[in-house]
Amino acid sequence: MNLPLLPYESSSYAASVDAIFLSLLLLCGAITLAVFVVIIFFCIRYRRGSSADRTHYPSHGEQVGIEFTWIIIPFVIFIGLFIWAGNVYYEMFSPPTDGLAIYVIGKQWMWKIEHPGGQREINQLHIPVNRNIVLTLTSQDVIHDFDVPAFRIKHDVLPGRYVRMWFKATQTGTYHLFCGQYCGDFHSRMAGSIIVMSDLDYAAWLQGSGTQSAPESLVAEGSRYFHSLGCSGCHEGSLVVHAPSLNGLYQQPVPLQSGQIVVANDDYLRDSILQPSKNVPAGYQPIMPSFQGLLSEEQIIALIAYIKSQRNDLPPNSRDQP
Amino acid sequence: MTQTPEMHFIPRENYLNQGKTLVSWLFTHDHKRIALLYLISITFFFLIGSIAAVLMRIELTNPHGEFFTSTTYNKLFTLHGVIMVWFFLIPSIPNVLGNFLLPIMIGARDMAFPRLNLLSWYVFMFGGLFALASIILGGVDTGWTFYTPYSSTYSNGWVIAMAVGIFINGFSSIFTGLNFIVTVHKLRAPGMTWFRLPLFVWTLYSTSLIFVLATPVLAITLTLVALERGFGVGIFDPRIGGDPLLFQHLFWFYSHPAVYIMILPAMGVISELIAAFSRKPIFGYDFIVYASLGIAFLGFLVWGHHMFVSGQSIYAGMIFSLLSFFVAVPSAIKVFNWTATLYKGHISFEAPLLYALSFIALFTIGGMTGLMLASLAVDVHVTQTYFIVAHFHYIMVGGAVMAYLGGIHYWFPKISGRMYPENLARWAAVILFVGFNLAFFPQFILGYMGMPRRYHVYPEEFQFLNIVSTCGLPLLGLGYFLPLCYLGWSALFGRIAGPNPWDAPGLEWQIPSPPPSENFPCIPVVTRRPYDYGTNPDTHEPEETEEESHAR
Amino acid sequence: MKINLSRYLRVLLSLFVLLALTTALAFLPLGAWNWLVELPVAFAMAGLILLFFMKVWSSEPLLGLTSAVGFTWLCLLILLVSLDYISRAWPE
Amino acid sequence: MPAEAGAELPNFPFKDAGHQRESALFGMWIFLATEVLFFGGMFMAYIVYRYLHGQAFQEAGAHQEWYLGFLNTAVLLTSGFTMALAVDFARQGQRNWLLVLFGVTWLLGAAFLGIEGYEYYDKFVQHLVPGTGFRFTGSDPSASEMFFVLYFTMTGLHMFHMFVGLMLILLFGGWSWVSPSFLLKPNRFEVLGLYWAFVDIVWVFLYPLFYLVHPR
Repeated sequence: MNLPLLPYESSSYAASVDAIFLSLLLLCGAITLAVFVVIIFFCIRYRRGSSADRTHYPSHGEQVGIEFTWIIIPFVIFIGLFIWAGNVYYEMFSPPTDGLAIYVIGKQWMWKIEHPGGQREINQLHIPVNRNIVLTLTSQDVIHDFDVPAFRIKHDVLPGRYVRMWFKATQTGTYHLFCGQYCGDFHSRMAGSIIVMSDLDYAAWLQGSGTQSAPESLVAEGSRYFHSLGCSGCHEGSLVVHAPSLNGLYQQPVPLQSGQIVVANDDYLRDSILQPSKNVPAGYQPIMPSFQGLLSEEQIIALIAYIKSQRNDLPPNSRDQP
Repeated sequence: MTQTPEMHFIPRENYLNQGKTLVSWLFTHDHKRIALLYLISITFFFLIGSIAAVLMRIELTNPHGEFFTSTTYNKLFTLHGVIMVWFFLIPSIPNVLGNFLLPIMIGARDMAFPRLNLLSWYVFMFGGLFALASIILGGVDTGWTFYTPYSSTYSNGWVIAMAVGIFINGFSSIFTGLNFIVTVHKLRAPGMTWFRLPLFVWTLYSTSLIFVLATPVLAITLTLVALERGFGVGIFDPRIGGDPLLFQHLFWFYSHPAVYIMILPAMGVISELIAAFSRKPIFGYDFIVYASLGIAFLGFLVWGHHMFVSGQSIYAGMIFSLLSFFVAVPSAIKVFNWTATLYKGHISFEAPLLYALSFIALFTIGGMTGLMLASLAVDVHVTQTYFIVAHFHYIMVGGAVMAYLGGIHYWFPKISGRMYPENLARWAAVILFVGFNLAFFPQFILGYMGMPRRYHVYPEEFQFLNIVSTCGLPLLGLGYFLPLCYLGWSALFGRIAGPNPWDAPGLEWQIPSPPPSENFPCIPVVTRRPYDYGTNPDTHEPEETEEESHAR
Repeated sequence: MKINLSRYLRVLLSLFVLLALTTALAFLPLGAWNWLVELPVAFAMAGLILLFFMKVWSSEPLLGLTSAVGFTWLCLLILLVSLDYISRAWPE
Repeated sequence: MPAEAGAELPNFPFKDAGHQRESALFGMWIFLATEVLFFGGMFMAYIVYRYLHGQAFQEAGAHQEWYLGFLNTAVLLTSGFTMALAVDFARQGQRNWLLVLFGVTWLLGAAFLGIEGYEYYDKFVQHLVPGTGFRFTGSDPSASEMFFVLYFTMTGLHMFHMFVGLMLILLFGGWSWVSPSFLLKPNRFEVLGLYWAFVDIVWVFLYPLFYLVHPR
């Protein structure tokens, strides 16, 4: 039975979180200890009937002075800690652009995880060590929370909206994955594990992750839906229908009919699929049919992965294959 | 401390024997009797909440959760949360000690609206009826926070019945707060200026401001959740563009000020106890007054620190974190001022002071961990874990309940006219302090190691600390059971206390105990400072003379 | 306390004028921003009712202060919650 | 109830009638502050969703008959006027004028509920009541449904407050008609006047938010 006081420090910012916590612990511990010692000392020295000297009580002016000193000094120190903690928080909550994109869907009492290569996992996440991992999470029903104590990170997963979070594992090993936001009967059974592997093991895992042949990649699956659901009919240069080309659309500013400029992030793509006439691009008519209720979360994610893969530098012919 | 033990006697005509029949108690207008009605009802609810806590702690001794199913465990922690927050902690000090003492401390005969005061108790019991019905019929498994969309669409517990119960209970808080504010503004005795009010009255006034300004937002939030559950479609429904975060904003806009409702009156009691048992005026009276009002105001600006990881924008998170550091300043002022009050005092270690000292110790630890939670990066790691559970239990159980017991012991002679057994009370305080620390300190470590809260099943490595935490429970139980016994016993057979057993200068100690129904034969004229324990014989320092207090 | 009917009538008349004003302003082609025009008028109407129909004008200042506190706390709530919603769209 | 010592004083626990009147009004104003925050929660929801779904709210607002709202606001303002007068007459003890003005106020309030009821029926006919029967063609039908959820919740709660006000007018009017001694305690009339004027103020804010979003 080991009693580790600190969980593993195995993500890039885990060390700084622990450093902030320890410095807070020291500062708060010092103040608490000071208060305890002073109280015990006063209680013993000035107990009733003791012959301690009780003259020269600080006048009203001195009291105000004392009051300000023991408030301003700790306050300034704590503001310093606030700024430090704020910086680390900003770093923890702004995902890098070059990370390995993994999609996570929280569902009542399980985590469904999809890798770009098409591998699907339940409550398990295999990731390579020392690489930025960017998770795009959503929930199918209630609020869940992707909580990895060893990485010192957690983020609530909201229904109807994409949430992004990132980490870079620095040590290989298996770490706990919990659901941090109460979500119903088996909230406590929604736990899983994050398996951090060296690059070799990760590549091997990618290949032989299952008995069947290499699984169909997410982008391939997305293009299959893109064509089977009829999206390609309009969005790939049809003469009859005037529809915006999705070529290199991701993260580009899109001028809307209402005059706003919106960045085409994940949320925009999802809204355009489910409620197309909500953000109609300038110069187009709201004629696209809504797919609300027709697509599962997995299909939407696959379609978005396909749209994101439509970059200008791709040779045109590679886009046309069925 | 006590004068020469001349014979004291229970006054023939006092509020207790004014009317013996049940009707005289159930339809009383006397604020003192309503306080006792509240005392009995919240003790009943405290027992229910404690049973749930004991069952949960037993359940958590093994990691695979063999005693109850997950659903039962979820219903238990919801019951514990709802009953303890709304039916014990919020009414405990304001409605029991506040109802009893506020009119007496400001020299009034009764509350401004006596009938509204009685209505507040009936509304409290009516709300309690709904809550108990919801528990007996099948319980609620949403947690005391009722987060949507789980509470509005996916939960299958009796959420509407519980929401109606808390909604009605909210009116009890509003009526009490309204009564306190009007009484303090309009019924102060001549000479009782704002800066001669005892600090307990100041904290009750600040708490009433929060009662009146925060409880309505909870009422509307729970109404909207109940409507959404009833009609199937509502304001927080993500399927029609609703935002679950809006519920969290509205809920925490009430719930953070609510935790200040629970702790502010406790601070008032502690200011009284520390001043009384070191027999000298409180250090920095003005600062503590402005600190109480500061807590009441700043408490409304910081609720976002409950939502750092909930999808709230990181810029809003930073602003709420900065404001949370500001709200810690008034609490720090109070703790430092209490410590300074002990300086050069005549400290005697009766039971109330032991409760007050353990309050200061536990509240300081709770407050300091609060500062750790206010800093963003640490909160991301420890929110929704047992670190949070330990933090708020240190403030609520270590702070509010400890001060409540201290206050009950200190004013027990005034309420019942008899003294409690001194040594037994001191032992109860010590047992409570030790049992509390044994039960809740391990949870800080569990929290930082990452054990999530509201978990029925957890990994094995957390088991040892959970067992240690459960071991603290018997001591905690004993610490609460002892006062129940000896206070009940000494209310009937205790030594007769006389009007002023602590020789304290407060207005409440100038009238016989138990006091007559109309409190004062004639309304007193107040001339002295609030904590004027007589000129300090040892120091020849000119303490603040009358003129200075008039000038203020 | 003599009943000054004329004051009440003048207040009622100005309320009707403000009502017509706010309705007319609504027809301006402001689209999503027409609340910016209508809210001040609504506050003016509420202020008139508050001061004269509810007699805050002629009663002790404590009553006016209480109503002001009520509205201020609502503005605190609106200010801080809208702060979150507005800053959500800012780039990380 | 047992007559405790001192309770039979006319203004126990106050010094005199003026002191009691001030306290009663102060207490009512505190209660109105809680009502401001009670409605405030919903106004907050309205502001957030109008910010998030501006376009859908514009389309949903087009389906509102603004002239009915205009009429309703005019009716309510007049009832505020008659109530303010009625309260002044009550303070002076002139029972006849009080009963007349209470009657007029009551009729205006009932007219308001009538018009509002007609609007609800009209929405029901147009399939605009949120839930399963909701039919709406627009850029974002689900967000437009949120407009109507807000509409029914806020105006519904306002109608409930109007209903309570009407019952109180009926009660106080009837009581003072039956026993003239009822007028010896005029504070309750002033409190009712404050409550009624507050319900007016809530409607003054509801009118532009729901009827003037996109009038046509």
